[in-house]
Order: sequence, then structure tokens, then C-alpha cells
Amino acid sequence: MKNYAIRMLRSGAAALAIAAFAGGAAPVQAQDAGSVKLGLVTFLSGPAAGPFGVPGRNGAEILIEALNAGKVPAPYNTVGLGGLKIETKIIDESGSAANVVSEYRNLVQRDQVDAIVGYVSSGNCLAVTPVAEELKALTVLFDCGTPRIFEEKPRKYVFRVTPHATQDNVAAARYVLAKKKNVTLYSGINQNYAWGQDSWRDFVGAMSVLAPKAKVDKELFPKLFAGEYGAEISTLLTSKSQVLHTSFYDGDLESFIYQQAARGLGKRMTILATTAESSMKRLGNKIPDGSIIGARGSNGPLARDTELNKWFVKVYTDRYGTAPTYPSYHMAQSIIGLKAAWEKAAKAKNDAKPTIDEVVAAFENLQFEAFGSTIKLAIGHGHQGIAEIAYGTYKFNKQKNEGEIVDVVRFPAECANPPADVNAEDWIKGGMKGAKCD
Amino acid sequence: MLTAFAILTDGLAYAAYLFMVAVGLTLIFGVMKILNVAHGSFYAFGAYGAAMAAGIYYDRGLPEAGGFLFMILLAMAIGLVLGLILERGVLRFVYGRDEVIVVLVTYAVFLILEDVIVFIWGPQSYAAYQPMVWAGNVEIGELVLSNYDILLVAISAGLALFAYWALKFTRYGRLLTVVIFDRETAAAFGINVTVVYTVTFIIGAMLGALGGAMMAPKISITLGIGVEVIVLAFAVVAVGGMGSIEGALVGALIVGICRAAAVHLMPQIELFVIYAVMALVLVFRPYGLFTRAQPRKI
Amino acid sequence: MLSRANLIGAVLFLAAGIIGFFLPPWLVSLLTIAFANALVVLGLIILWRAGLVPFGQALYYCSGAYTVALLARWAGVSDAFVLLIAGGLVAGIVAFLTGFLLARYREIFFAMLSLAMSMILYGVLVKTETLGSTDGFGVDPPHFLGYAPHGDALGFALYWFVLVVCAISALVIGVYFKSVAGALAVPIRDNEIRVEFLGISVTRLIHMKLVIAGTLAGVGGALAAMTIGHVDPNMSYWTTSGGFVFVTILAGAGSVAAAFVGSLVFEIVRSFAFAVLPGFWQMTLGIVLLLTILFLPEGLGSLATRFRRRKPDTKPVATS
Amino acid sequence: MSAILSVSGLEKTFGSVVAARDISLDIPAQQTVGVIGANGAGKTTFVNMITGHLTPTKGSIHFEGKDITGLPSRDITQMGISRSFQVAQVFPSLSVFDNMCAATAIARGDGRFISAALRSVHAPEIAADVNVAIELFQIAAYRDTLASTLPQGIRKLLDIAMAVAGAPRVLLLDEPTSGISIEEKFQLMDVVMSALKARNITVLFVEHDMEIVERFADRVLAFYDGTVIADGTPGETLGQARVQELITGAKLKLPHGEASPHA
Repeated sequence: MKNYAIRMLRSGAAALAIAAFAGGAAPVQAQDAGSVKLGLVTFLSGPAAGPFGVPGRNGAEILIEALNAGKVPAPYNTVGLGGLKIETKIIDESGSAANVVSEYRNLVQRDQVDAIVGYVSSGNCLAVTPVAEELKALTVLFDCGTPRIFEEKPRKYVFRVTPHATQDNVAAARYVLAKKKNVTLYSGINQNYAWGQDSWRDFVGAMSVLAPKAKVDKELFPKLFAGEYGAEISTLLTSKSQVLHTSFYDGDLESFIYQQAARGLGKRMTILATTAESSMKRLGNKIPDGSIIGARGSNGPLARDTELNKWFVKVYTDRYGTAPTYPSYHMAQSIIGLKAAWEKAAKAKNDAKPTIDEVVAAFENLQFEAFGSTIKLAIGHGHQGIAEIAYGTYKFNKQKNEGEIVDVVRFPAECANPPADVNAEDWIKGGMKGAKCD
Repeated sequence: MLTAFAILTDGLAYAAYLFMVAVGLTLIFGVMKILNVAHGSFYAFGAYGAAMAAGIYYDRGLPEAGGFLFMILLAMAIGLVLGLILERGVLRFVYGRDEVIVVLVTYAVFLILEDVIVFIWGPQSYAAYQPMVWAGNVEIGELVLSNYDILLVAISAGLALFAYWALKFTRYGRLLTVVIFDRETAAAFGINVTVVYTVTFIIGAMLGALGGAMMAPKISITLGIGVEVIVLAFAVVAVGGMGSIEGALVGALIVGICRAAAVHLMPQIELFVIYAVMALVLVFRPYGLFTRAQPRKI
Repeated sequence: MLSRANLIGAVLFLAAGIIGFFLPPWLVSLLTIAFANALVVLGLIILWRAGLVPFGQALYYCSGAYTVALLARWAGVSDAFVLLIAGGLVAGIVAFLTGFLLARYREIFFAMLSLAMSMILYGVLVKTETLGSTDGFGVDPPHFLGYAPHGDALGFALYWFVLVVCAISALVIGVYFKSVAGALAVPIRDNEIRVEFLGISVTRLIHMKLVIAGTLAGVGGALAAMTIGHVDPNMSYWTTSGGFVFVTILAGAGSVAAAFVGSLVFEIVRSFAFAVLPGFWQMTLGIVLLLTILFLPEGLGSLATRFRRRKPDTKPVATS
Repeated sequence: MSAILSVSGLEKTFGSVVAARDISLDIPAQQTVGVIGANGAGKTTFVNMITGHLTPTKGSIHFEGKDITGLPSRDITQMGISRSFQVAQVFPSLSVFDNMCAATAIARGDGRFISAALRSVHAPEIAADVNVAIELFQIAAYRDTLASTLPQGIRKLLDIAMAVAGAPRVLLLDEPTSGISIEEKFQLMDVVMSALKARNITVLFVEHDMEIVERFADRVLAFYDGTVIADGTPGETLGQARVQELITGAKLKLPHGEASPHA
């Protein structure tokens, strides 16, 4: 009994010492009036790092560097955020929800960041949102797709300029039917987790509104990161579907494309891949010609050819050797959106540093020019962005030895997104009323 | 009929993959009683090594067929080095500790190697699809089979036969059998158990890397591919009986066919069919299909 | 039972509670999660003493967490005490049912079967879209017998709540370790057949340990769900179980206090690695684990023992 | 006086191997029975069947009139039949005292698991019992020594003391002196037998050393090929030609013969 007590006492003391050390090692930095501190959270390890985390971080890196130097083209040619230079702290998004929430609190309360831009995983977005509200911390979610964030409750401090996943699949259905009027049978292969399940549900919903006669044949949901799709491809080979919908991305998408290429699935049906843009460069001629390619918005090769976009593609390519993919766009437009809101708030105060509540007020219902398109925070009580979305058809150019996207169709934001006060699933179920596609 | 045929071919292809990743794991467990979580890292290193080899080889425009061989050789060389470093540098210090503690050691090694991969290859993904494209495909009725899958099945079968032959008819194999069967006796007969351990671990590591290299053409090689493989290999080995090579073969076939059947017939259970099979087998055969508990003498 | 150990435990508990008022909120939140996880680790220590290491303890952790989340969401229950008891109870029942099977297994086979079971729950949760699939869903902040704090006050309330639960659990498990059933852990690990021949059922002793450990994991999960405010199927994934085993090894099975110290140190090291080495936190954790196993085979808990042994005036331990 | 333990028609087969067959006998209370036989003659199988470690293929075992055939070993222990082991079965990472506490605590339990979770293993009444027992078995000097570091003889004594902790009416000792040097054997048996006599325990012990059998047994059973070939007083059994030929070796002349050829 005595030993136990002494042990407990000693270990307790040791633990406190270590705790103090950890606290001291990551000191709370004095608030510098001349800078804005931004927390960036994205995957730096694990399977999501390569496709999303790192391109996202890269996008942030070059953009913030250029912003601090005042070198971004107009209208964003002012230094940093309203003249204040941006300091960043980057945190890995990996780990359990408990870790992610802990690290979120650390950023806000220990590191005293002014705002946080981050989160790829929808689960993580859902987990940090209530914490952001509780801590009154301005948070811009950059890449996650679930519509639930703003549909469950109105939010005050959380924004997402990147459109949610519904528009990807609604626009996909519109594109397919515009190019292939006689689709009668289609199948889907999506990852067995929320992203894949939601994508497929939205796509089927949109198809049944737009082409009630088309029927679903195979619905395949392999495990996330399964890597091996032999059985799925066999199943699809035995199907008479004309179109195959997939929301696979990066690793899984590439594995699937290699494996189907070896077995000629692309010759039997048109593959519609909602995120294939980010993998296009690597896949080259393995993507069958005629496949339908999406970029989760007007990003990458599907972006509008604006000055801002040309600049972004150029500095990104110069630095990293490859063109930016949609996660880089999502990150960059989130930061640029924050800048637009910040400066709008600052302008109202004669360029003094705005408070977070003032930035939040300026952010709501904001409309701003992003890299690939114009973004309007039109839904989710002015917190959720909508933007034009483009789809195109893949064609491999043998001379240049690289893929191209032809036959691009741009769908206006209001054509693929629900109106302000309707939640996405109900909107689709109700026949997508109020969509404006002209 | 078509579905049955598809289940069979898909199941075989998947089983070939499973056997390849499980055989090294079961060998190490059989001889050393180590459930090696770092086996997933061997697989990943093998795949990355193969991708690196593919990059080096095909960029020079060398004849297609040789590339595959080069990929395998490089991957196995990486497995050899990695196995040697781990066994001599880490594992030998924990021999004799609790089995579960040793599992945790390999788990620690796995965590470290995950970041070593980022360090060496960066976070981006790699591809090594050339051999699969080169192999082409064959049409059987409505189905199109990839020749590369057929090749994988052949290689796996070859590996199984080779393992059987090596264990039965080579000196080293018989030595291993003795060590697997009874460690004390082996030591008493003057077998140098230290050497046997080192060699076995290296062979296991090379087999893991080989599995990665063989799968490399089919998949996108990204961070985290090792994690998925570990639990799959565990399941196969638990079903077949830990430490049994024929168990790994039968386990791979059972799991492979069950999964293929689930994809074709009941896609909604595909996610956990492997674990359900594993739990079911363990309920009725606690030590897997091919091993038995040895009753303790009192 | 008002021994000196309990007295000192009580003092430490009060000290930890009071220190909370002087710590920044982020550190309070970190401590809250560390102590909630410590309960799972405490359960693992119970099993480890008997030589059992499950790779699927996340099954009960996740059951506890989802019970809380579901009660809060569908039944509108918001009282922390009710949620906690429900979480522990459901996890205990799950442990009781799975225990009929698991109690018959040992060593690596036990580890594997428990892993398979937790992965089946993972698969079911991922497949269930009404439960939010992989995204999981949120848990609203709990009330405490009508008291409904917000912001920092909520953080402190949760911290105190977790501390009280930990103190009670530590006390109960301390008694259990000294009891016949608890003290038989080492005999079971050493020589099961002998225990049977002494006239008691090893299977049922282990079954009881599984239920206690499962209940503790469920309570830990329930507290984690309330603290994090979110649940998702990853709570049942094998890497979550692996993390708990990691902390158990770090802590050592020496004492009840080890669970809390180990969990705290782990959480601090992890957070530290995230902040300082964002790209290499896995490597940092791996190295810490490796060094612990190589140089501190009895875990952090043994540090105190070693230190005490060096003191000349204490009675030497008979043999080692 | 009726038999405390009686077996009839006991048989045990492992596949085609017959380990025990056609064993029928009665043992009266407080008798001390020696069991002899070559290795593989079925002695340990016999002990294992009585103590529930093996289930007989055929036949029945009655203890104090109750049928205990095929019951699990823990139930048989609880009813009053204990055993020690050829290789001492103790808990190596516990001290002698804690080994005894575990055994005593189990013995004093009411078999209910809730109470096992509430009673302290070091309760005063348990510690008192343990202190008496280790004095009786003369291992008190090793009270705080870890069992893994005990000398062989002490470990054997501990094993037996643990078996006796449950206050059994019948105790089966499987080769209590195996692994013990010749000089120590008698000393050990003296300690054990006097302790057991003090508690009026019926004893059945398997032994290879004929001198020990002769000295301590009231009755001797000779096993050969799975069955009992002789049953009587030490003089009667050991005097039989067949026993001498098959088990003890023809030359053996009592009382000062050589050690068993099978030791």
C-alpha cells in the first residue's frame, strides 16, 4: 500500500514536470500586431497525404509567400491580409477524431492563431465544427465534401468556400445525359465510406430525376484503400451498363484504372470519374478515351482561363514541377476567400485590424473571384460556397504524350446546387426544383 | 455459371495476392514465434522499390520483359537489407520476451518505417503498371482476364510448391522444420538457432517485399498501403493456422473465394466478410485450420 | 480501507482538480482526453496482468462512445451521469457476451479473435449510413444534473467529471487488484492448470476480467465521446486498439497509477510530436515505444520502483 | 469402513493406444496407498482421471459415494480431492507466501466470483492459515523467496503444500520425490507424510523408489500395461514374482535394495 502511494506521488510529480516542459517547448507566441497567424491543417502522413494533404499544403505555401510579398495579381495584390503578413503553423490532420480535436484546440488556445484553414476528411470537419463554434474560432474548411456541416445547424464561425460534393454528382449526371441521351443502364463503383456512399446516392438521385427510365445495374462498394478490384471488374464486365460512375480518387482510382485497363473495361462502358482530374497526369493513356472527367469544381485543366488562374498554375508548376490539382485550388481559394473577407472588414474600419466577429460578418454571403471560377457564399446561411462546375471528356494526345479534356461543359452554380434553404438530399429527391441552368 | 466461373477466377487471383503477403508472415511466425506487424512495411518497401526499379528501367526504353525481373530483384534486395537490419539491429534484443511484447516491437518498427518511406520516397504516389499492360489479356466468353493475374496465380502456386519442396527436401528446409517442431530439441541437436533466425527473418522480409513487388503493377503505390496488408495477412494466417505454410495457402484460398463470392453475390457484406470468416474459423478451430494446440504435459 | 495510499490518491486527485483552474484550457482538454483514455488502459492492465493482450479493445471503447452518441441524438438524453452509466453498461454487456468466446482463448489467438470482433463492428458501422458511416456524428455537450455549462466552464466541468470517474475507478480497481480474483491474475499467467487444480475456473475468472476491462473501456469511450463531441467508426479500428496497447506497454502493469501516468505521458508526447515534428510523429511514437520496451521493460511505473530501490533505508526486495 | 474413493472398470484410450484399462479398486479413508509401475504403465493416466484432467473412456469414479466421473478438475478439487505434480506446478513469479495465499484464498472461497472480487487475498485469516501451513511443511524460511528461484525440494514441498491448502480428504501425489537427490528423498517424504497424517488425509502417491514405497505406504498398487497387476500390503505386492520381473527388477531384495531401475 505504501509503495503504491509513493509510486503514485512520484509519477504524478514527474508527469506534471513533463507537462510543464511540453507547454514550455511550444511557447505561446506574443501577439504581434503586425501579423496574422494562420493555422493550416491537412494530411501530412497516411494515404491522404499524397493526393490531398501535400498538394493542399503546397498551394497554401506558394500563395501565402506571394501574398506576403504582395505579388498575387489583382485584386489580391495587397500584402498578406489587409497589409498584415501571414504567419503559418502547419499541423498533420492524421489520427483519431480525439487527436484532431485536441490539435484544433491547441492551435486556437495554445498557439493563439487568428484563423484556421484546413481539413480534408469530412469526419474531421464534422468533429471540429462544434469546437470552432464553442471557441469562437474562425475556421475555413477547405476540402471536405459532406453537405451535413451547414445542414445540421446554422454555423457562425465556420465557413466553406469550396462547394460541397452534391454539385459534383448532380453536374456529372447532367453531363452524362447531355452527351449520351440514350443511357438505359448504369453502374457505380464507390468506396465503402461516407464519401463514396454520399456520392453514389446523389448521382442516382439526380439520374432518376433527369432520366427516370435509366436503371441502376451494379452497385459496388469496395473497402476504402482496397487496392485490388479484380472481382469488381469481373462483375462489371458481365454488366450491360453504358456508364460507370465512380467517386474514387487518387490511389484507389489509379489502382482501379490500371486494373480495368488491363482487362478492357473501358471499351465496354464509359467511365465517369468525378475526381479524375487530380490523377490525370499520372494515369496518361490508361484512362480510356471518352471517359468523363471531373475536377470537383472549375479547377486544373477545367478552370477558366483567367489571369489569376494563369498566375497560380505558373508559380505552382515552377515550384513543384507539376500543375496544381483541385486540392491545391481548394486550399488556395479558401485562403483567398479569407483574405477577401478580412479586407472587406478592414476597409470598413479604415484599414485597422478587424476583430474575428467583424471578419465573420464580412465573410457571410461574400462573393469573390477565385482561381478557377467565381465563388458565392450563397447557401448554408451564407457560409457555404457555390461555384460554377465543369465536366469534360478525356482524350489522350499521342503527339504531346499527355491527356487533354475536350467537350467541356460549364454548369452554373445554381444549376448543380440546391437553393439557399433546402438541404441537398431533399432537393434532389424533390426533383431538383429551382435549378437554373441557362 | 458465368458468375461461378467469375467467382472462381477472381477468388484465385485474390488468393494469389493474399498468399504472397501471408507466406512470409507465417514462416516468420512458425520459426520465430513472432507475429510481425512490420511485414506490412516489407510489402510497402517492396512495392516502392519495384516502382523505383520500373522508373529506372522503363525510362531507358529497355525491352519490356526484363523490367519485371528487375523490379522483383530490386524489391527483394531491399527486403534482404531491411530484414537483416531489423533482425540484427532490433529483434535479437527482444528474443525470449513475451510474444505480445515482440508484436509491439514490430509495431514500433512499423510506425518508424512508415515515416522512413515518406523520408525516402516523399508523399506522392508511384506507379509501375508497365508489366501488367505488357502482359495483355485474354477473353473467355464475356469475361476478360488479365494475363498478369494469371501470371500471379502461377507465381503463387510456384511459390507454394517451392516452399513445400524447400522444406521437405533441402537441408536448410529440414532444419527449419525441426526448429518449427521443437526449438529445444533443435538447440540440443546443435543447430545454430541464431543463424536460423536471422536467415528466416531475411527470407520472410524478402517474401514480403516480393509480395509488394508483384502487386506493384496493379496498384497505385501510396503511403499507407502497408497498413491494409497487415490485417489481411493476419486474417489469412489466423484462418490457416499460424506458422503453417499449407495453412497460409488454404487460408488464402478460403478468404479469396469468400471475398469474391461476396462481391458477386452479396456486395453489402464485402467490407467485413474477411473478418467474419476469420472469427468463424477461430470459433471452431481456435488455432486455425492447420495447427493444433499442443496439450501441456503435467 | 482508508489506507495511506488512498489518502495520497485523494490528495493527488484534489491537486489535479485544483491545478485545472490554473492550466490553460487546451491543456485541460488534453488532460481530460488523457484521463478518459487512461480508463481503457486500466482495463488493459487488468488483462495484461493475466497475460492477455487484446488487439480489439476498441470494440468496447467504441460501443461506449456510440451508446452515448446515440442516446444523446435519438433519445435526447443529455445528463452526463446517465450517459456514462449507459455507456459503461452497454460495453459491459458486449464484453459479457463476447467473453463467452474470448475467455477460452490465450496469447496471440486471443489477440487475433478480439481484433476480428472489433473489425466486424467497424465494418457494420461504416456500412450503416443512418449512423453517419465513416463521418460519424456529433454529440452535444452534456449537462451535469441540470447544470449546463458552456465554453471554458464546460471544459472544466468535463475535466472534473472525468477526474471523479477516474478516482472512483482507481479506487475500485485498486481493491480488485488486492482481491482474490484480482490477485489470481499472475497465477493465471504463470500456470493456468495449477489454478484449475486449486479449485477455481480460470475461464470464469478471465471472463470476469474481460467484463471489467470492457466496462472500463466503455466508460472511457463514453467520456471520450462527451469530451470530443464526436464519434466515428475509427474508434473501433484496429489501430485504435493498437494505440491503447501502446500506452499500456508504456505505462507498465505495475499499478493503478501507471495507467494514468502512461496515458498522460503518451498524450503529451503525441501532441509534442505533432507540434514539433509534424511530418514525423509516427516515427517519434515508434521510437518512444521501442525505447520503452528495450530499456523500461516494466513500463514507466517501474521508474518509481527503481528510484525507491536505490534508497538505502528501504527494505530490499527479497529476490529479483 | 466404506471406501472414500472407489473406481470401477476404468478405461482410457487415445485413439488405438490403451493407456488404462479395467481398473477397479476401493480405497478406504486415511489409507496411504503407493502406486508403482514402469513409465507408461498408466499411473499418471490413473491420477489424471481421478482428478479430472482426463475423462475416462469407460468406467466410473466415486468419491464419498458421489459419482465424479468426468467432472472438471476444479469441481473435483472443490469436493475434496487434491493433487500435486510430477513437475512441481507453482507460480514462478510469486513468492512462496503469495503462492500459498493464492491457494488458500481459492480454497476458502465459496466458489462465487463476486465474493472472489471483493475479498482481499491478504486477508488476516488467509495469512494466518498460510503461516501455519508453511511451518507445517517446513518452508517458512523461504516465505519471501520467488518460486522461480527455489531449490527443487522446496518447490516440491510448496507444490504439495498448495494442494493441501484446500483441506482435501484425498490427496494424490504424482512422484513427489522425482528430481530430488537420494539423500533428500526421505527427509522430504517424512515432512510430507507427517503433515498429511496430522490432517487425516487419505493419500495416493506414485513412486519409483521402492524403499520409499515400503516405508510410507500401507498398501501398494502395481501398474503394468495400463492395469493393476498387484494390490496388497507393500510386502505382498513387492514380493510377487510378476511385480519383481516387470517392475522392480528381479534382484531387488527388501528392505535394502537398489533404487528403482526406472528412476
